[in-house]
Amino acid sequence: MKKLFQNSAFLSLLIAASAVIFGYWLLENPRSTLAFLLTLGALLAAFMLDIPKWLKVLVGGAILLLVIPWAGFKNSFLFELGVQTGIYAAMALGLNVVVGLAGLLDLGYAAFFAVGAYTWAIFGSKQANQFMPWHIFPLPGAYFYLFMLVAVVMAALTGVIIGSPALRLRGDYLAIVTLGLGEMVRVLANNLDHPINITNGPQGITPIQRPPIDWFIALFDKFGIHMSRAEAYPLFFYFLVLVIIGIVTLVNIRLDRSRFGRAWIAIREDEVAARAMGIPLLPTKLLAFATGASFSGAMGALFAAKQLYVSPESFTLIQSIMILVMVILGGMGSIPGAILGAATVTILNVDLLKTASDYLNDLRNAGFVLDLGIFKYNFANLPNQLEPAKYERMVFGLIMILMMIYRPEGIIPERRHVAEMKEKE
Amino acid sequence: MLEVLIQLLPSVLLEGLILGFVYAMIALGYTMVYGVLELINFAHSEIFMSGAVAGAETFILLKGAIANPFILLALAILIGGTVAAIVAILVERLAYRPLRKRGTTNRLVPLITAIGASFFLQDLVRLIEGLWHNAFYRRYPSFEVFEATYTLPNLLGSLIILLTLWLVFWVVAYFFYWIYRTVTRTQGISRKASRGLWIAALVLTLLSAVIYRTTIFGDLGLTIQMKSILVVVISFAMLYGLNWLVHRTKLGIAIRAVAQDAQTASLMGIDPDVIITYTFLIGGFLGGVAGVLFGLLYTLVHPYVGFIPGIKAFTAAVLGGIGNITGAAIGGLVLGMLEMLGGTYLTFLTNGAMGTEYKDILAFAILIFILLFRPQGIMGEQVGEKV
Amino acid sequence: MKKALWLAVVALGALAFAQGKVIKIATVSPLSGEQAALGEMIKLGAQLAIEEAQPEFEKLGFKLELAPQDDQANPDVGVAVARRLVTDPEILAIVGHLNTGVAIPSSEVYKDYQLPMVSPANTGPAVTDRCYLDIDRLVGRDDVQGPAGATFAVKTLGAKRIFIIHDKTTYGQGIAEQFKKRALELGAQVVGFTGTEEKSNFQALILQMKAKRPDFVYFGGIYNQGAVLLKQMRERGIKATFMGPDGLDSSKFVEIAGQAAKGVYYTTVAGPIDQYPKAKAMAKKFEEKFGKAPESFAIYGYDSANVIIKALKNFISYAHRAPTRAELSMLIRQTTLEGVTGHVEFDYKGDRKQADYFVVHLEEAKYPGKVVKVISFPAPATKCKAIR
Amino acid sequence: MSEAILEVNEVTKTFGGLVAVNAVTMHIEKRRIFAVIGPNGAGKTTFFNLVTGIYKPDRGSIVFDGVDITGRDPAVIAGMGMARTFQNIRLFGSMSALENVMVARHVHTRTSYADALLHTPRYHREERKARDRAMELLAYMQLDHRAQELAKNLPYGEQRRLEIARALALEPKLLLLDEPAAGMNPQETEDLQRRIVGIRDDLGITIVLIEHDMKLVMSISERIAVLDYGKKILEGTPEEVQNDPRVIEAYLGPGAAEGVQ
Amino acid sequence: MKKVLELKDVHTYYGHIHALKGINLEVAEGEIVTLIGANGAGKTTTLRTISGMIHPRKGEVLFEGAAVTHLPAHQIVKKGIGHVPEGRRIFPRLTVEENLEIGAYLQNDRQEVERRKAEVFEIFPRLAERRRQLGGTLSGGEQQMLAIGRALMQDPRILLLDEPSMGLAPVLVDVIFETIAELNKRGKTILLVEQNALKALEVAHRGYVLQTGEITLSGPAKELAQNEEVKKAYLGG
Repeated sequence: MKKLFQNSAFLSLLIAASAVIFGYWLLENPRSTLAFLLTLGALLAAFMLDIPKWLKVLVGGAILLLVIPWAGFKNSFLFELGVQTGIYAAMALGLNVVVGLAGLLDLGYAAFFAVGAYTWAIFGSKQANQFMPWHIFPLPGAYFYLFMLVAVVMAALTGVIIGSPALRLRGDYLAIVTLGLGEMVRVLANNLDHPINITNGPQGITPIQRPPIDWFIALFDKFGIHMSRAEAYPLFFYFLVLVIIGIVTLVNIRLDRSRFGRAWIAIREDEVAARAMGIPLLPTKLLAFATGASFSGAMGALFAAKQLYVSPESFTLIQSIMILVMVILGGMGSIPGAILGAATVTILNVDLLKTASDYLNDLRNAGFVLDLGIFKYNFANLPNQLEPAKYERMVFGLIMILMMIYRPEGIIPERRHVAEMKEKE
Repeated sequence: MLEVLIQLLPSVLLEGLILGFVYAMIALGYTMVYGVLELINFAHSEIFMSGAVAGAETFILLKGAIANPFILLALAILIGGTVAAIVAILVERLAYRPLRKRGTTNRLVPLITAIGASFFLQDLVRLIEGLWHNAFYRRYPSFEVFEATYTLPNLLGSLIILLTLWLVFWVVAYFFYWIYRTVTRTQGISRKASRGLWIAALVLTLLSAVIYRTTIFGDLGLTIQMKSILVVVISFAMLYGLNWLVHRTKLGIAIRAVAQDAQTASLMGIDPDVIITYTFLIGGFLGGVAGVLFGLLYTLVHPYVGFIPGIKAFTAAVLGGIGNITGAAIGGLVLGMLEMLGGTYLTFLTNGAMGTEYKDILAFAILIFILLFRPQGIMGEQVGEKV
Repeated sequence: MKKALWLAVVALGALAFAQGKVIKIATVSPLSGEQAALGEMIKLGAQLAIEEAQPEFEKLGFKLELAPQDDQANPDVGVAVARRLVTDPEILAIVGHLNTGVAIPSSEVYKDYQLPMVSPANTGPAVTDRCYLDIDRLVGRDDVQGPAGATFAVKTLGAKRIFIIHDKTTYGQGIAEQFKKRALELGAQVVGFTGTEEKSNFQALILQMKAKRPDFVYFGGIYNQGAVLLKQMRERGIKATFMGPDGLDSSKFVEIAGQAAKGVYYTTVAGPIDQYPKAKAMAKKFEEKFGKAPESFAIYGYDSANVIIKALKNFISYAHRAPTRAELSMLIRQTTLEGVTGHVEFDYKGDRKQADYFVVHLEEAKYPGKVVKVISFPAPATKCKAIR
Repeated sequence: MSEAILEVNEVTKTFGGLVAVNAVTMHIEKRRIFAVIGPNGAGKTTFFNLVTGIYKPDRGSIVFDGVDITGRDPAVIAGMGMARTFQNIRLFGSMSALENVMVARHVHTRTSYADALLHTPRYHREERKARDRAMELLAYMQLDHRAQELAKNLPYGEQRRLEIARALALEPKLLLLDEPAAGMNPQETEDLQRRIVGIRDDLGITIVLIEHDMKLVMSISERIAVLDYGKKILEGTPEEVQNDPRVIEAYLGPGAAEGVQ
Repeated sequence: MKKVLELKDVHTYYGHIHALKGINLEVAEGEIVTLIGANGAGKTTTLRTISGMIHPRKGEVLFEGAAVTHLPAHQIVKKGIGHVPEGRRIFPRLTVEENLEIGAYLQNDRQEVERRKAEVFEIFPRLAERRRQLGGTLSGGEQQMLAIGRALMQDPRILLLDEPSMGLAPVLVDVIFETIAELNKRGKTILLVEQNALKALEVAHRGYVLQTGEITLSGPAKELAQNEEVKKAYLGG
């Protein structure tokens, strides 16, 4: 039996079959969480197991580009899941550079997300008129793509500004200082409505322009698929995110395999030895920090366009922690790990915990009575407080503790980290 | 405007002092654990919170049964401290010790665990409180005895103002003297010059006392509440007690020995694990008591109440020199006063452009500033990097 | 472990069996965290309305259900919940949210899916100023509530030196600014205007007050912060009159502030139960069912749900099928209801045509206080602010 | 006497009252094998740390290849051509042997950040160059068959060799070896001895080593400096050192000189 | 004579490094046994293995006939093995008196502690003078005295001394060795590790020579002092 599973041909067949079966099931039942998870499971299996590359591409392409968009038409929540997963995956990949590769614990990562989001939000809405002459704002939606680049630059700059003092500090101090600086960015966003109104303070900025998608709708029209704007945007963002994830992953891999990636790992492992090998400490760390920040900045701009509304409340410590959890869960330094971690946490947070809460509510509505003779319980009395969706912090906390104790190298460990984490003096 | 600033000064410093004592007590928990394990125990803010919540529950449960508020307070402190100590020990046992036993060299690992523990505890308390009372907030009841307000003599306020002015003038004078020395490239400071600075500052102080006599010697409205007095007295007693424990008892010496060199300490027959447990117990107890006092002062507590005071207390610990017990206490007091000064005066100084909302940022700014320019803190000693 | 699993399977099976043609109305409000007390009231009010209507719907061949959701008073969570709700075809309408800052981004989602939302609590002008067909609200607006409060403060109470504090949220800052504007127009002096996220230690603000010597303090925000601020102000001997908006309208306010609550004024868009003669019966049922007295937002939650229920009933009895969301949206906008909060009718933006604003005085430290003034005011006819 | 590559002048370093290195002066000529010996705690490793910039000297100056490097950043000094190994091996354990060596090619690789992202021809060229050079060095240290293995999984002797290979990747003019033979068995030590001489002869690199294995020191070094209590008590050829009573005293204790002789 | 301590074929590793390659040694009651050898030969590792700071992968450590091989350090101390570690490792921010008291951590009888303290002060009068001073402010020699005094506070059955003369001026070295002899006269069994071989062999009864983790020579101290191999072990001759 075990041998059978090591047989590549058998595995390929198995995965292809399960991808088809689960994919079909998802198409038939787009609202079934189980079908969705199993489809993703098939995708993951295709990636993880030892099967021919062309099959991996085929299965991945079919699921990501056909099955999920198709099912998404029937249940647009899948797009929401996909886009959120994508946004977080890109950020997790960015944080992966900082934490995973360079070994710098950054607890204020959401700050860069905020910088990116505000960059587009301010200029893609009327907000900029508040402090700029000309009254040409909001800029047309097509500028969005330009501003994604601007957001990248702004976030990287912020990374350098925050990093230059913070990165001089030792590891655990760095954590608490980045936490503080991240909080500072949020407080600034919340307070820069006076004396000059830049961020509109707690009121937030809305509405924000979205990139124009007439061409996108027209494109699908040609294939006989007609969509309204409201239908087209989720699909558009889904594809946009897929493209960005592709780029970001590529950047991650390329950096990892360049002299910069090696320098980061060297610094993470042994600062003294790295310096003795000619690697300048601060510039190299700053580079990691700015790189990570720029990923987050780009996704911030996308977030602003998707959400149409930006307010300081979206950029709190829990966001930073959530992204950290994704990196840890997937495996520090591991690129597929970061994506898997992002998917797991996002799906858990956005869907599974809430689905569980809904089941609880259904139980309550049904008034189901459990009768075990001695013990009788009416589910109608089930307290609200038990809803799992409320306890995301508990879930994250537990994930962090358990992972560190039992599997510090993560679900898909990076080759290099296994060695480091399992070390025993 | 200057008159307003002067007039508020004694009240600001007094409020800062009260707040500072609370910070000092929390800071001790951070500093003790750091001293022994070199770990920033992120979960300490939640240990503080569990103490605060447990104290509130004690008050609420026993309010009907026990009429005397002082006995009630004593019980709340005892129970709040104990609960916090138990939580602290459990965190150590379940989250930190397994890591220590595995012996990872990666410094991020225990830190991430600590953050996880902190988040876990927040929602655990929320779940318990939610199931128990369907409540998020717990309120500390008010008692007339505790709320009673006493007016302090104006003379005391005047004295505080004069002393502060003297100090401020001295700092300013010293600053200019320092620039002068830098420009003229002279080394060291002579005794005579030093005395001269003190006298110059004194003269300036007396001069301003004459100019602003009506303000300084006028009605300063310096009041203090019974509960604030209690907070100061209890925290002072606790800090003093801790000082005694750490310096005069065998356990205290053992704690310090483990903090300095755990391996050698084990050669003395000390089990480091036992000492670490004690450290968490003591730090947790103090944190819990701080939580009860915090609740008494500010009325409402809830599962997320620990975060901000936790960060501030950590700042205080770093300010005083992390790992140093006296330093933590001094750092707490200094931070409390700075925060009150910033929170109150910023509005006046920037004419409303920046206000109280920046006071938390002030704490972070102080933290970063210290870490960059004097990482060993006020009381700490420079430790050479091991290569 | 295994046994528990079996039980769960049985339970779910029972569920599946029980389902018929289901119509769900969702409530979205904070059920956990700092503002749960207000959010809970919205949910319970709507729950009562739905449970009352259930037998009637059963006769029509439908099972009416409540789907309570928790937005944690956080815009991100709110939007995420909204995205889930719109994809559940059984959910036909929303009662929610509590916080304006959450309602604005969430309603963008509802609008895209034409899912009707009836707000029992959002007072921010922007909620309806976008003129979405699917968004209606039962309560008044901050650009009336704030000025109404200011008028009362300056004209009736004679406030001269006013210190304004807000909680740095969309709602709190918004209403504080409306208050400030009117107060200045009426010739009062605003000696301080500041926002704070602080929840425990207000001494820095209180010392500023001591320096500025206000005779009137206005707090734009929610009870959990306001009550603590008030208590500490009184402890430090500041005797200025204290006033706030409907965020203070909760029994918890009095519970937290204790004796300090005595003498406080607040404006509210959801009047106390005793203001509504019809509410008596509802209040009694509510107390029987949930074991606590309904507070203002409960009756607004109740009425919000009832508007939806009435529209649903009308449609079903006429068309013998469940309406689509778009149909329901249109219908709700046209529905009139003699609810427990009075006559409900919406204008072109979705605002209630004639909303009531109350000034309440807590003569004793007891909730609810005495209504000292009722202003009935039509929603201002602001221009629609189109989004694209 | 040929030109000096490293001139250490009156360098002093104290740690909280303890003088670790006390006014040490040393001139090391090009293409020499120079050894620093002394009993435990004599300040040898501190001396290395001062030279490589990890510690800043309290007093004195260090001139490397004609440039004053006192107080410079270690990375800069390394970039100028000074490489070292560590007493307690400090490899990047979770990287492969090849990657370890490639890390030290950092300063010699001219890939810019943009090159790395866009995979320009320059990136490929430089990366290939770095890899080839690293493989060459691994082969030179007879580690090429271990290129893909994680550094920490190598046996001890190979780790020592890998550390030297890594140091050589910096293309140093001066190589500092801190107890390279520690923990090695006699065969390994002999092998090491040949390699050290080889590095000097093949690559023309000046070598300074700290070593306790006197057999090794005496057989390969051309000059030896003896440190005791942070002070240089002697410098000379192996014969001079071996027969100097001060050395015997430093090692075996006062009065030892007569006793043993 | 009764064997106090015995090592049987002890193999200890630091990670990949095979530091001790089958050490056999024994110490009888009342003896001073010295362990000499060059740097890195494994002397300190041997002591650390005995006191439980590192555990051997193979072999046994017997104390008074009972195996203590895998006990944690703090329990081995309880049995009666006192270890003065290399580099003295006194607690720098505890006073001299506190350093001594922590030495007697396991002794709960206050009077007994005072008695031992008095004895230590009698042996090292310098410590009595500086009892209130912080350990870190002492000179090297005083720190060594303190380290020995601290171990004596445990009243150990056997005292392990690791390089007590390291980094000390010659005058002080003499003092330390005199003290060692004095302690032995008072009945203490001592295992002494020294780089200063001749001095050590002067006071010791027996000696072992350690070279790269193996014992190459052993015998009465007087004979070892005359042995050419000893010199070779150090200078590579």
